[in-house]
Amino acid sequence: MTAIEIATATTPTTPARPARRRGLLRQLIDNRKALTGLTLLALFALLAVLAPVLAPGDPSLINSTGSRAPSAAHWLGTTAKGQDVLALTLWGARSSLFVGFTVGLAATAVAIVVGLASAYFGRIVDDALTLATNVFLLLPGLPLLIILAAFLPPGTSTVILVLVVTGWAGSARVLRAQAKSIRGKDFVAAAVVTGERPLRIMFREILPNMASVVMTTLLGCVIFGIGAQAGLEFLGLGDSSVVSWGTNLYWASNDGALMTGTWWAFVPSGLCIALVAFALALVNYAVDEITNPRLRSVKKRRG
Amino acid sequence: TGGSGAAGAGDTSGNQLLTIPREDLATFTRNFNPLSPQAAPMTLQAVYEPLVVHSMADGKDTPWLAAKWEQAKDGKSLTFTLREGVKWSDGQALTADDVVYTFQLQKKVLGGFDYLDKVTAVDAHTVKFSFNKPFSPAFFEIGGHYILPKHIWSKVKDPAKFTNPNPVATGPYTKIEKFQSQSYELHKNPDYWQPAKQQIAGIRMLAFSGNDSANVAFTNGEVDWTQSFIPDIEKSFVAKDKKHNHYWFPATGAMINWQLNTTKAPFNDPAVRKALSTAIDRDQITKVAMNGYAEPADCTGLARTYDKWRDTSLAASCTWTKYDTDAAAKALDAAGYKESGGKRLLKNGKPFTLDISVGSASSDWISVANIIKQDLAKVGITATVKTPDWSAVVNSYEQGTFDTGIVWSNNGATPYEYFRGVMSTVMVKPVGEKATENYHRYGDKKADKLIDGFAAAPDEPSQREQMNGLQKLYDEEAPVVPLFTGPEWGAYTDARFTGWPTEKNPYATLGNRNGSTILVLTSLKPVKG
Amino acid sequence: MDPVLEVRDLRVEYRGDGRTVVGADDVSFEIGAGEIFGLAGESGCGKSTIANAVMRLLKPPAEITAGSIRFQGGDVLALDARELRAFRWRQIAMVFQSAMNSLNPVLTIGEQIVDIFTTHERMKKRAARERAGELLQLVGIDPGRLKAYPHQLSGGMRQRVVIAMAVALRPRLLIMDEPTTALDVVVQQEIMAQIRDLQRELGFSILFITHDMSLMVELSDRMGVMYGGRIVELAGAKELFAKPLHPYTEALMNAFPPLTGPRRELTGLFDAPRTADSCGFHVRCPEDRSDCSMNIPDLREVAPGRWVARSLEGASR
Amino acid sequence: MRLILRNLGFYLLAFWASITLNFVLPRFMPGDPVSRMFAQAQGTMQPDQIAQLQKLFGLDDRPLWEQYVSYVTSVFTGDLGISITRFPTPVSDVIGSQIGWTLLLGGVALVIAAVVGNLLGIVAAWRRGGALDSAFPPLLIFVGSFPYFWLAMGALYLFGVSLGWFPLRHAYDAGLAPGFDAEFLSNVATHLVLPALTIVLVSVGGWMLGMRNTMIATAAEDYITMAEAKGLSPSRIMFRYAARNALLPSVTNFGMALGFVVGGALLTEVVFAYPGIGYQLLMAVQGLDYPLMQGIFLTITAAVLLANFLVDLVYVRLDPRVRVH
Amino acid sequence: MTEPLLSVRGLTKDFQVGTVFSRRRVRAVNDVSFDLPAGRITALVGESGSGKSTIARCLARLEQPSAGQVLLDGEDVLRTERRRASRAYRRKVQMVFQDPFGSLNPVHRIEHFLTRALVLHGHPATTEALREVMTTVGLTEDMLQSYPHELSGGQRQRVAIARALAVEPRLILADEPTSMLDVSVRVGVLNLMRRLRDERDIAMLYITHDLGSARYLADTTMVMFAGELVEGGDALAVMDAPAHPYTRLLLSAVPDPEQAGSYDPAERARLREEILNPTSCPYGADGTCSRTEPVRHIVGEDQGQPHWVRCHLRAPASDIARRVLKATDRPAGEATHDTAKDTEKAETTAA
Ligand SMILES: Nc1ncnc2c1ncn2[C@@H]1O[C@H](COP(=O)(O)OP(=O)(O)OP(=O)(O)O)[C@@H](O)[C@H]1O
Ligand SMILES: Nc1ncnc2c1ncn2[C@@H]1O[C@H](COP(=O)(O)OP(=O)(O)OP(=O)(O)O)[C@@H](O)[C@H]1O
Ligand SMILES: [Mg+2]
Ligand SMILES: [Mg+2]
Repeated sequence: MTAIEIATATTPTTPARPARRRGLLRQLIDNRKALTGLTLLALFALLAVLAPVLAPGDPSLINSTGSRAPSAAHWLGTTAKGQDVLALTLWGARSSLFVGFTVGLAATAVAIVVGLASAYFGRIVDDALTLATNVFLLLPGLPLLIILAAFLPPGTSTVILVLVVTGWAGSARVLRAQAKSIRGKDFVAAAVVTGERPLRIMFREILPNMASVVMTTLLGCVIFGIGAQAGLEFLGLGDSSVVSWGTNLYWASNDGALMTGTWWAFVPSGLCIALVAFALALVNYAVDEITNPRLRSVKKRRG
Repeated sequence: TGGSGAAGAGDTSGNQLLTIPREDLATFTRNFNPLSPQAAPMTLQAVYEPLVVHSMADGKDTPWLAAKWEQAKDGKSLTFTLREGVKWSDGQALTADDVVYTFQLQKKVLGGFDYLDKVTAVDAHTVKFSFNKPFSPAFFEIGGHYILPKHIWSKVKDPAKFTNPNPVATGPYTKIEKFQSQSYELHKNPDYWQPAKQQIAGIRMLAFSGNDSANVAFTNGEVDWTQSFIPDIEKSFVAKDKKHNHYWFPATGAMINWQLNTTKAPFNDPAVRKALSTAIDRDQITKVAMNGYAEPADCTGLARTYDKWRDTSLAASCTWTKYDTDAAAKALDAAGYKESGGKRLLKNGKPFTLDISVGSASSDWISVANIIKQDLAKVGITATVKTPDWSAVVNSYEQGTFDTGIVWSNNGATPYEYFRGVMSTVMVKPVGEKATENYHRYGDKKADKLIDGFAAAPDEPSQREQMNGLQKLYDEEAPVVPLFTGPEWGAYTDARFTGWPTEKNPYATLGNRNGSTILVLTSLKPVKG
Repeated sequence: MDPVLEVRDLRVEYRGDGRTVVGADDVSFEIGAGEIFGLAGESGCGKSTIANAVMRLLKPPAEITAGSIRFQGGDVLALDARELRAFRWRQIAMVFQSAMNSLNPVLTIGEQIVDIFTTHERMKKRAARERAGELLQLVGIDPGRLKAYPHQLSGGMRQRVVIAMAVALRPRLLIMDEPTTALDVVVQQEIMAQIRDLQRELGFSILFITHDMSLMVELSDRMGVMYGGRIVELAGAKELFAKPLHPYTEALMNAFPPLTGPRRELTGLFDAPRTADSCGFHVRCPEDRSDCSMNIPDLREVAPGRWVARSLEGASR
Repeated sequence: MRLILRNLGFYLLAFWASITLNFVLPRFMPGDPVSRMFAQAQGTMQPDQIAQLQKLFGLDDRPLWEQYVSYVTSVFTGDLGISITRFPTPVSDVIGSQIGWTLLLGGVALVIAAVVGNLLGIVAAWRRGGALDSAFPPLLIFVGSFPYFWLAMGALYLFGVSLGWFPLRHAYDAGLAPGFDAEFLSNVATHLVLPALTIVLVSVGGWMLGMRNTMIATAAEDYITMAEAKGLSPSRIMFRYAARNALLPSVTNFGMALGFVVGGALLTEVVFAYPGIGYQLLMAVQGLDYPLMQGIFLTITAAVLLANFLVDLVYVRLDPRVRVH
Repeated sequence: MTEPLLSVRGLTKDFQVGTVFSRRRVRAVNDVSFDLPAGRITALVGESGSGKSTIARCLARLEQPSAGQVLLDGEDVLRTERRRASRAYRRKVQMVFQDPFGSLNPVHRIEHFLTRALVLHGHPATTEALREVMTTVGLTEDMLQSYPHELSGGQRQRVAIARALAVEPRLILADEPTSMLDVSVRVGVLNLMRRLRDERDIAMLYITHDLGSARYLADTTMVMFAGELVEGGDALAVMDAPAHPYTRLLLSAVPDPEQAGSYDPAERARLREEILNPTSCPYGADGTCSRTEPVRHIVGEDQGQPHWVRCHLRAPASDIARRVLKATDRPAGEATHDTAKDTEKAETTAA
């Protein structure tokens, strides 16, 4: 039964409001797409955390039992170097998720600061930051990544740094646009008139209103981080002594996994990347739907 | 394999082209200048020819543009007599002047040949090379050097930057056809001096963006002869067509060493170097990391590659290249590096740790390093594998700032270059000064004497004597930790061409970028019908 | 004379997930030929809902759950998609609240006018353009501006373009949903004058929606006052202005400070939210009328042509 | 026109920023190309050749600012120097022979992805909740979640090696003479299928969802309601009114996507041995071939900037609102 | 009369529009002078785009005036506090915005707005203090815990007023505080403002385009047109005896049910013509001009206030005026003007 409510003059239902009435998180849990995505993510996070417990042995242990097909002993088989694919995949989740989320958080943080400063101070600050943003946005990402990755010492921190450097601009643009529209709202002017300081206005008045956009760009950055890390590592520009999904694919390709028919060395890591990215994308679209109720899937009415 | 469209596939008309992939060149540039380090493939194999062809496979020297040669008794000069009737592909005859000009040009543009005093044309077909010291390795360097036509190159303004798009040369395949960025063809030189050996219609080069794509083409039967690294070749290649697909990986390349920076403690202690060497499992390394394509080294440093020079009795008696974790642990204990709580300690009480640097591009060596790391852990040593870009690695080698690293060694027809590279004091540079070889900075005056003695030795028995001395010294000091031989990879399909070098008929290696490649090109016959 | 539009017991619901909002409840009125009928009321009382229902423009989650809409005797709710397309604009045209948003920003106004003729009259492009020029002239805009994009026109001109489009096919009924709220007073007055002129010339009926009582009284012949989805009073405009019967109407009239005469304290309405179990109005009532029960009562005819939603007791006072 | 001038100013500034970045970056890289080449040769080169090669390449050891000045001037005169890894070919020749293929691959993939994605998005938004709208977005997001190279390798082995439907490599068959004849063009087209397909598969979902969401937002605009009220036919409303407006963000995205396509093309080029500057760049980086690296990076940047500028011009044509402002 | 609380002299504001590459200036307010005395409501009426909000924002120091003086208690704050307003200034001058939906940050509770206003200006944010502010504006204490979206428009505007009041300011700038409110609640807010003036002796600048409410609420009314003040004086006097053709044009446009159909196109056209192309000065003959500053004529006096009007002969920055009036224009001849061209012209004048 649906409750009947009478049209009320004094509380018009503006679409943006319900998001705040119940927390974004609660609504995400109620959304089927988001639930699928969050469950998948939680599962991967759990696997990553528990990798030392779950993984059958040291993933990097090289021995001569190479290229075994999946079996009871090795659920996902072994690589050409005798490494257990299941162990590699589980341990790979750690690095990939860690890099992905660190990149996401760091790039979003940079983007927030740039976006807010740009929108709040306007004028020259805005012009300069917008120029910088657009330059970074237009610079071809992967080529820049390759150049940067090649000249910095390898290692997870380099990969993260490089991805943050090349990944923040897109988010900054989106966040700036959003922050600028909020900057123009009267409540910001009201805060100024009340006597609030700029930093407080930026972070306490403007930022909380961008929660969903921040969330969306954050998820986007994480997807970018995971994908770009894999791309870099696949090209051999990552740190090949780290176990991650990207390096797993790099080694698989190096060992000619597809050519020798050792598909099991190649498929799991790629699938994991796709699943995590898919999960993040699902949550992302769910956030879109929640903040923009028009996007919600139309339900077929019964009777 | 439809749609792949490679004309070579399945073609047995007799006019099929010998198709060779280059996995390291995604695209070609039309540059057939042999002075250029990036000359298009086959410039030095099918286009230009040397005086003598040396085969690393059987160690034989085949007279080529030179019909015969003679070394002076004092070892200070070398005289080549050119073959009669050799013509450049524009019809002009090859003369001694061409040879003289070639070496002048080489010295002018690229330098080198410090020992070479002068080159003189004794007559139209005789060239004499005079040295400033007795130097027997010169024969291989000079004999293997390509020869350029003077009448063409003397007119070129800037030979270093000349791209030589239509080369005039003496080789069997000098006509460049259908040059495109990813493929080109070399057709017959109509004036070749041994037309009977031009049995194949021509060569087609294909460009690939890496091992993967080249190997796909190869295992698919679309190319004839590859030198790229093919993982698990039995399964991925031979099994596809047992009848036609073959490979042969003779150990001819230089030794791959694990070098320890001897300016740093504890690597300055030969006992430590030997103990570390004993701790690593070379069988595992060659089998797993190197796909079984390489052979484990022994403590002469000459295994397989230089079997001819190897002191087999020494090799049989020494043990520090045999895998034995317990012995290694004991040796370390004895040298004063005690174990405590599963971790080995340095003499100063700090944990025994080391870095192994390998360039990021060398995935196989990274695996080698990882296995070393695994093995060292068993004796309580913590190793860290560092894989920055090769340029950074080489930089740390050159400056002497590295701990340990996996490194190639100098290659030559004799072990002369190898020992000079790992033991001579001449090449040792202090830390911080750029070294171009002997990165591990080990030098021994005794070695210098033996090395010089080898270069000046007038005949083989006396050379052998010096060589044995060097091996003994090597065994005592372990200047580097030899790991395995660098194999010369090569695989082919004889569906379209026959006459390949094999283990039974090792007239050349199966490499298609070295000096003996010309022997293969002049031995292959197309399959007809 | 038969009414042009006849709305009977119309009920529209907005069905969201979990809750349903009644946009219009039991609304009945009719509009005669050539008549200007005004619909007034505060924001959210359901004015646009009715307008959209008449045009059959309601989209999910809105749904007409009861009542009928008859246009010149025909049942509007029974039209199928094709009939509906032919019905719209030719029979009833509509001017929306904001001219800025009701013109496609990327097409010239000419193209947008021409669209009407090519769709409904199967006219050739050239002829249609000529007609479009004439239309613009009708509302006092130079035909040369056919090539202008909406943003190149001032707000007043845009609204005039929309009006010109609305009368393009000479419909029998013109719905105007707050056609001047976004405009300045001066412009507003000009537009209203324009509408009056056009109406005199073309003779269509108008359903005029606004919350500006003064404007409405000035323009309409008859008007209804809406509150919470219901019509609470229905009468001739002048009568209603002179003597509002429903307390809400009275309060609404009282909310506009006059431009002449001495200053006099206005009371306005008390703003308290409505709840599900009360019309919310009893707290707003200037006098104690809480006896009218918790909900808005049905309309009753208290005099010929005068309807008011009030309990009997209230009426007798 | 103001807008265009303003944008031109921005693009010039951006170009300057990127050439400067381009100048600075490689100079921070450790090592030099010759040692690099030496390391890669792994023992087949003699150490004394290092000095010779350094002499040959004439490596620059002037002060940085002098190098910068001459670098900037040479950029504007189109002289990008001589490639080191392909010595003595001029960088402009190396790029010139490759860029066409990258443009072809990237361009075709981008256009197909954008057109197909936008069309799907339009239809999905218009038929909310229909089969297309419910099945396609999740499917395409999923496919789009795979890394480029992973899909590329999968496609290569499935459609190329196992099924043999498409060629495995290169832009056209070896030995075929390039020309504008049917044979050559169709050959090029068949070679393009797999590489382009992977890029399209990865990117089409984003286009579709973007378009779908803007379409849905647009569909709620008053002018759409007005168009409906005018009694226009649904297809006319969908394309002329809704899609025409919803397309505008896509146009901007199109420019932005170019940069990403170059990246995607790079990974694809590696897998399919497709000629192009993306892969060339990787090689240049690995060979520390500064001139080539700079040249390629510059070319890509210039191309992306130029394309964005063109997109701006198109945008100005499509959206009358930005014309005067 | 006592010294005014705030005096504005020659205030001018140009806006820079466009980016670095194509900056141009648009003049929004041109040489405006007026006084705001304590305990009085001064109404500023005029059409959209005439520059009313710009004046308010300049006084609230949200925009930096391009020229002119703002004297608060006789001190020129633009000189002493060049870049940003000091806390002390903010404490004296507060602002209420047009849109109560936009001026309250949706993520905060009502309590937050009031607490911040109190705390920032050194008042303790005690429960009593909060309660007092709430009751002053006619709200109940339990609403402190609500979010803005849970309140009605009128209630929200009351919160906005409460926030301004919490600071205990001496001047409140109210920029169309009722125009976004529903008809039914407007009067309530107006009455609240009136009460505050009477009880707290606060000066108010009431900006509106609703002439009726200005008449209802204000002591003094100023009419603004195209960035300039054209007429001012006692609120009733200005409405009852408008002297400037623009004021008359504005008044004639207000719908009046009492005189339905009073619209007279001919009269309008005449007024507009008079605004744009003034030919004669109605007051010139009797020498009023000499009594005032060159552009202001005193035409009368009411309640001790001069009723002045701007010289008819000097149409305010006539191109801007044309642009503003254009929106209201009907004659086809006028309409052929290209908007862009006109805008450009107006800008050149401004610059
Ligand atoms: N799409 C919708 N979903 C849910 N409720 C809606 C929707 N559209 C309108 N309503 C509700 O229906 C009621 C009537 O809305 P309507 O738009 O008809 O009011 P209105 O009188 O036109 O108001 P205004 O003067 O603000 O235009 C309102 O209470 C509103 O909340
Ligand atoms: N930030 C700004 N940048 C550029 N121009 C501006 C800006 N703010 C206002 N203007 C211009 O200044 C003029 C005056 O604007 P203002 O907002 O003060 O008018 P207003 O009288 O308050 O109008 P309304 O009644 O619509 O609120 C307008 O022409 C406007 O376009
Ligand atoms: Mg409405
Ligand atoms: Mg304003």
